[in-house]
Amino acid sequence: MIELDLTTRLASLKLKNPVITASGTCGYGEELKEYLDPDIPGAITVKGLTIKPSVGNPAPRITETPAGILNSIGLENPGLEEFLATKLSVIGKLNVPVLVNISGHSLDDFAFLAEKLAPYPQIAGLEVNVSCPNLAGGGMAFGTDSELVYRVAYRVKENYPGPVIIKLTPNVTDIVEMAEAAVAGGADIISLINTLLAMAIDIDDKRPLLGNTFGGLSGPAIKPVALRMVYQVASRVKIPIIGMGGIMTGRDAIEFILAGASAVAVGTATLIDPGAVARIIEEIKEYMIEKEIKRIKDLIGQAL
Amino acid sequence: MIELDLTTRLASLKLKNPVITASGTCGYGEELKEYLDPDIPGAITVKGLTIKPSVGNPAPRITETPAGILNSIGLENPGLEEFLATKLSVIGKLNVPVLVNISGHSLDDFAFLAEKLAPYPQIAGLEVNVSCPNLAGGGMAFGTDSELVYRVAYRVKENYPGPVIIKLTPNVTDIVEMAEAAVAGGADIISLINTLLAMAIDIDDKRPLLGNTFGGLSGPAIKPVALRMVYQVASRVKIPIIGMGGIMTGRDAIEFILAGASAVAVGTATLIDPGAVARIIEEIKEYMIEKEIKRIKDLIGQAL
Amino acid sequence: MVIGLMVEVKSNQRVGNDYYLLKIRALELTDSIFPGQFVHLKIGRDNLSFDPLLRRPFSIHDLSDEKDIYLLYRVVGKGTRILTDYKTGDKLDLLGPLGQGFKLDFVSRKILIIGGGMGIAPLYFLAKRLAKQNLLKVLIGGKNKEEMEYFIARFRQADIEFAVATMDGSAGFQGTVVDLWQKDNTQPDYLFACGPEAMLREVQVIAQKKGIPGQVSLEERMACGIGVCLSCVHKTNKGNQRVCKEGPVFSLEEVVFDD
Amino acid sequence: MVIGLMVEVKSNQRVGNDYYLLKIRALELTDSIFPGQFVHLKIGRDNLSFDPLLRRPFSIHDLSDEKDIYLLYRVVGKGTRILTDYKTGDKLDLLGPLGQGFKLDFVSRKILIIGGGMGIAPLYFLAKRLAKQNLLKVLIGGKNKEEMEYFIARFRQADIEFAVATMDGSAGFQGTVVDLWQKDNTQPDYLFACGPEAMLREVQVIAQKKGIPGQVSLEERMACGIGVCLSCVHKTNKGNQRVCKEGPVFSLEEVVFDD
Ligand SMILES: Cc1cc2nc3c(=O)[nH]c(=O)nc-3n(C[C@H](O)[C@H](O)[C@H](O)COP(=O)(O)OP(=O)(O)OC[C@H]3O[C@@H](n4cnc5c(N)ncnc54)[C@H](O)[C@@H]3O)c2cc1C
Ligand SMILES: Cc1cc2nc3c(=O)[nH]c(=O)nc-3n(C[C@H](O)[C@H](O)[C@H](O)COP(=O)(O)OP(=O)(O)OC[C@H]3O[C@@H](n4cnc5c(N)ncnc54)[C@H](O)[C@@H]3O)c2cc1C
Ligand SMILES: Cc1cc2nc3c(=O)[nH]c(=O)nc-3n(C[C@H](O)[C@H](O)[C@H](O)COP(=O)(O)O)c2cc1C
Ligand SMILES: Cc1cc2nc3c(=O)[nH]c(=O)nc-3n(C[C@H](O)[C@H](O)[C@H](O)COP(=O)(O)O)c2cc1C
Ligand code: FES
Ligand code: FES
Repeated sequence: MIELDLTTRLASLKLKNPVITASGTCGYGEELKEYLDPDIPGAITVKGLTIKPSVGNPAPRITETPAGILNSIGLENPGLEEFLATKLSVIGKLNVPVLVNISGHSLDDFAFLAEKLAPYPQIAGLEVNVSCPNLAGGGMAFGTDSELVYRVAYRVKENYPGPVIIKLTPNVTDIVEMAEAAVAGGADIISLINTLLAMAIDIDDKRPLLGNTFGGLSGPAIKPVALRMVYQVASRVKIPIIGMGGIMTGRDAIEFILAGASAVAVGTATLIDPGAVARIIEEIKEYMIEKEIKRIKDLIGQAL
Repeated sequence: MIELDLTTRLASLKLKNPVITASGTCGYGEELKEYLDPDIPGAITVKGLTIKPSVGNPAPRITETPAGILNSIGLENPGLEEFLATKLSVIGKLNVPVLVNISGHSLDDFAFLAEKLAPYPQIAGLEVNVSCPNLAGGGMAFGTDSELVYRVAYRVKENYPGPVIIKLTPNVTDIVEMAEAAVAGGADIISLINTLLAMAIDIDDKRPLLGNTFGGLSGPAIKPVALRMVYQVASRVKIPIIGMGGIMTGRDAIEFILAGASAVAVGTATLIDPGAVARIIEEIKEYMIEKEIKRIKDLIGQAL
Repeated sequence: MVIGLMVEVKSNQRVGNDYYLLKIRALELTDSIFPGQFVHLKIGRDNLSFDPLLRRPFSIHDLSDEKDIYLLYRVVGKGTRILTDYKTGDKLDLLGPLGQGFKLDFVSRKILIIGGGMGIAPLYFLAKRLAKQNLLKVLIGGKNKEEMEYFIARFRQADIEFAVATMDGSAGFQGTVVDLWQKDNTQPDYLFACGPEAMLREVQVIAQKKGIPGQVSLEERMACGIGVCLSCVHKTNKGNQRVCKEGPVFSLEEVVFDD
Repeated sequence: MVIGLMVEVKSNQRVGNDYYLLKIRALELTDSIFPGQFVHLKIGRDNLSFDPLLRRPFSIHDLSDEKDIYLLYRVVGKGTRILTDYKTGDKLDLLGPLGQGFKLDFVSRKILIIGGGMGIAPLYFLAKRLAKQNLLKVLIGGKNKEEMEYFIARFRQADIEFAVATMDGSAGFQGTVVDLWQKDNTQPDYLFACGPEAMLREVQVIAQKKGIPGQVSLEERMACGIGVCLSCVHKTNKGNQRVCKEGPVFSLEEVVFDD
């Protein structure tokens, strides 16, 4: 049996394996512990945090679509103050790097969150979600305007000393332009993709099924789009990428790594199989053994 | 039993029912005839036509993805001359309106095709595919630049007296902007959506699975995205819409109609069930009977 | 790590117009199951298929003497339709029991149980447990006799006092189950309710007026079923609560119903 | 309208390491089936599920005396893996027979049949038909003995002259089936071939050198299987041809292989 090396690097972060829990699908880590040993993932990304508490969107907030799920949770979270008071100690107990996913409705929101989270060594890095609407800019998401992506990255970097991940939205014409803007703004790492804007209609009620009309599509249905974006960005950008979107199996994870991702995140899969992250790590190992690949790092970008 | 009225209108076109075959998935109509009576669809849209013959992309050109298919056929077609010589008589024999889907790599290509197809009464209208790369403009698709969408629509309208449908690509930040540009250019009807740009990787070969690297994702996987775009465009634009993307059942078709489509097109479904169009029409009727809806027109946009 | 358990279908029978009774063997679980809890089933025989994707939640309807679990389900969509194809011996991937069940420490009390439609499914299990030591009255309601027949037979068999309301009057009282309660004017010490939200809202209003405490079981669309995704939250006077984790059973007083 | 036919699985047995033999009852079709044609199967028991989505093409491997169809399939991915779960009595949605089979009007000729791997599946049916009136020689090749065992047994049973090549030499000649042909230097009047593209390309080169006409059966990824989508085209000297419609069998001379 060959000795497998699953370690990977994301800028200054060293992960013992490349499989991360995706934001919004693992609570604050502890909620999963009955099903997934919290020491297993390469890192844990907690639910999106905003300055003020948020109750999220009206019900229904979720529905299934073919090989996908459509959610409109809408960033329900306790807000910064409560997060610092109660959740920081929870994540402090975890033995793996914890990434905090942050969201805002103005550039100042992002800068403020970055500054307030800077002091805490319990946090391994920030993942900046630019999919939310920019209220000052008429409500289009930050992540759809490269100038804003640049500025968000810049403002967060200015205020946060640790690694900064910009998490891009796929709802754009040119994902490479957005990734390049994030790099120009100083991002250390890029996450992609967030969910695809989508909807479902209830034909009995003759109206949108979700309380919020629109929602985000995730799961296997979007994997081919996510993979394309990772491949495009990896072809053009030098900083490491966390690939995600529909990863259900080790083989899916390998596709993303071959497309250029240095690590992957698993979201929807956990909602169906709470032990998915552990299973996917095992399946990656099986592939490596079968193909006689010793170091996962050697696979990164091999399909480019 | 109530008398059902399935007729619908697309600008000057009257269809006996709202279910159209989507371009590229029904050949020139006759290829399907063993499986689908060609008198049944509301209209037939033939494979994309270019001025010169094209052999399309290298194999493999297709693969399956979760609840979707990824194709990179790449506009293989006999070219205008051969089309006029051999296919025109084929479609002339059909008893339903035939829409010809056209593609080009420059504005002049579109104008030329429109002019050359103008004389033929066998053609009920043109569906203009703006998803192909604009060679003069560095290779980005026409459909990703609203100025170009406007110009394509304008040049085709200038040269073609019949109804002009602009078929939009979903790979854009703002689909409404593109639809508005098409309207400004004079489009009579909007089709949406074409396929989502996507890819798959063969993890045994460690390279992209399709010969062309990228392909277009269609089928049920994309339905929630397609539906969202139809809903957004219908909320803002007054001209009729042909909705498509993952329609497999009558219930799917009803979702699109409720979202604002005046007709729907069925693509991928036909590749699995060659009689899909006929089945979907029956399923629409079942829904109408169950809900006691007499006229399909009364459902258009009811979820807006 | 408690990952989904593969359990065996013992039977899967049509017991009403669009109702099925599913009996599954899951000995490992039955001792830790309480009325009001639910299980989360992965439906779809081809476990390589991602459609359907999500698990489906179903309340525990009953436990057999041999400790098999009964679920009662109505066919409404893709998942439940596929579930009807399962035969004796087939395997199902089950996560559970999940959620907080009814709090049950009642002795010698006058208890009212009100159920509407499929909301009656978990109440049957509850009623059986409570009937031993309390004075029980059950009111159930539905569209018509056909929908209620199965429940009527079960409650009759269990020898539990009950009354029925149907919208079309084809069985019992004509009207909603809340109308029935209003009419028969039972004044219990405590009540339990499960059913459509509109019904629960009315029950809350009346109970408040009469000063009757109680518990309700709520339904929301779910993804994970284990508290990580916040899909299933419902408004309460303590803010949003997760139906899958803090619920599905809540105290009647704390739930906030939108109108 | 010939829509997919629901056919019954008569048996589905493992007959090799990752090979299965599927026997299906489709009396309506068997009289119109020719060697080289294929059927297009919708796999997935839950017909409400859209994953897997596409049909899967399989060559006719044999017809039984009772006119059942045999397919021989190797488990390679999602579809074939799910197919292994089918049991006697289960139903499958079948479209076919599709495509142009081998042209067969040969009498008293010296015929060579060359097959590699799963490409041997349709050649068995072909060989049985041709053996009656012609002088037949069959060469088959694969990775190892295990892969070839099933075919060896079948050809032996059918009393057809054949020789085997395996890459590891565990059965017959060590090397490719083309090497075997080169070595044994059979000089037929006509040849038929099916197998991986690399093999067919070599066969074409040699046949051309020796002036031997023939037919080959090609494989391409397919969507519709009925000629409408242009997924499956292969280069020929007449331009792109659809493997599902003009093929899968083409004349050896017309096919253009890329290198
Ligand atoms: C805690 C709880 C207990 C339940 N107990 C029972 C029971 O004992 N018997 C029973 O028949 N039903 C019960 N339900 C409802 C049952 O879960 C749904 O009817 C079922 O999920 C529908 O699945 P489907 O695939 O057939 O429908 P589809 O409409 O195809 O499902 C699409 C999606 O919507 C969700 N969904 C659809 N309807 C409902 C609903 N009413 N509630 C929640 N999610 C829904 C599905 O779970 C799925 O994610 C319960 C629901 C909850 C939340
Ligand atoms: C005309 C024809 C006849 C065939 N006859 C046989 C036969 O008799 N026995 C047999 O074992 N196989 C045969 N094949 C190959 C067989 O179709 C594939 O092995 C099968 O489709 C794989 O499906 P999967 O879901 O297991 O694999 P997956 O890899 O999960 O399939 C993904 C997609 O790729 C396609 N695909 C994958 N491999 C192939 C392949 N080699 N050829 C074509 N499409 C592929 C699938 O159809 C599907 O659309 C034939 C193929 C063709 C075109
Ligand atoms: C229920 C749910 C909640 C999510 N919440 C967040 C969030 O708070 N912040 C964020 O950046 N992404 C969020 N996401 C997006 C995921 O992190 C991930 O980018 C996306 O779902 C694609 O991956 P998947 O297909 O593996 O789920 C959420 C996704 C789901 C399904
Ligand atoms: C095999 C294939 C070929 C296609 N060819 C064309 C084409 O030539 N022109 C075009 O505008 N769209 C083409 N399309 C896109 C479809 O017409 C349709 O817009 C898309 O597939 C979404 O619908 P569906 O999910 O029902 O397939 C093609 C799609 C497929 C699957
Ligand atoms: S369903 Fe995920 S939190 Fe309740
Ligand atoms: S598979 Fe569609 S044309 Fe051959």
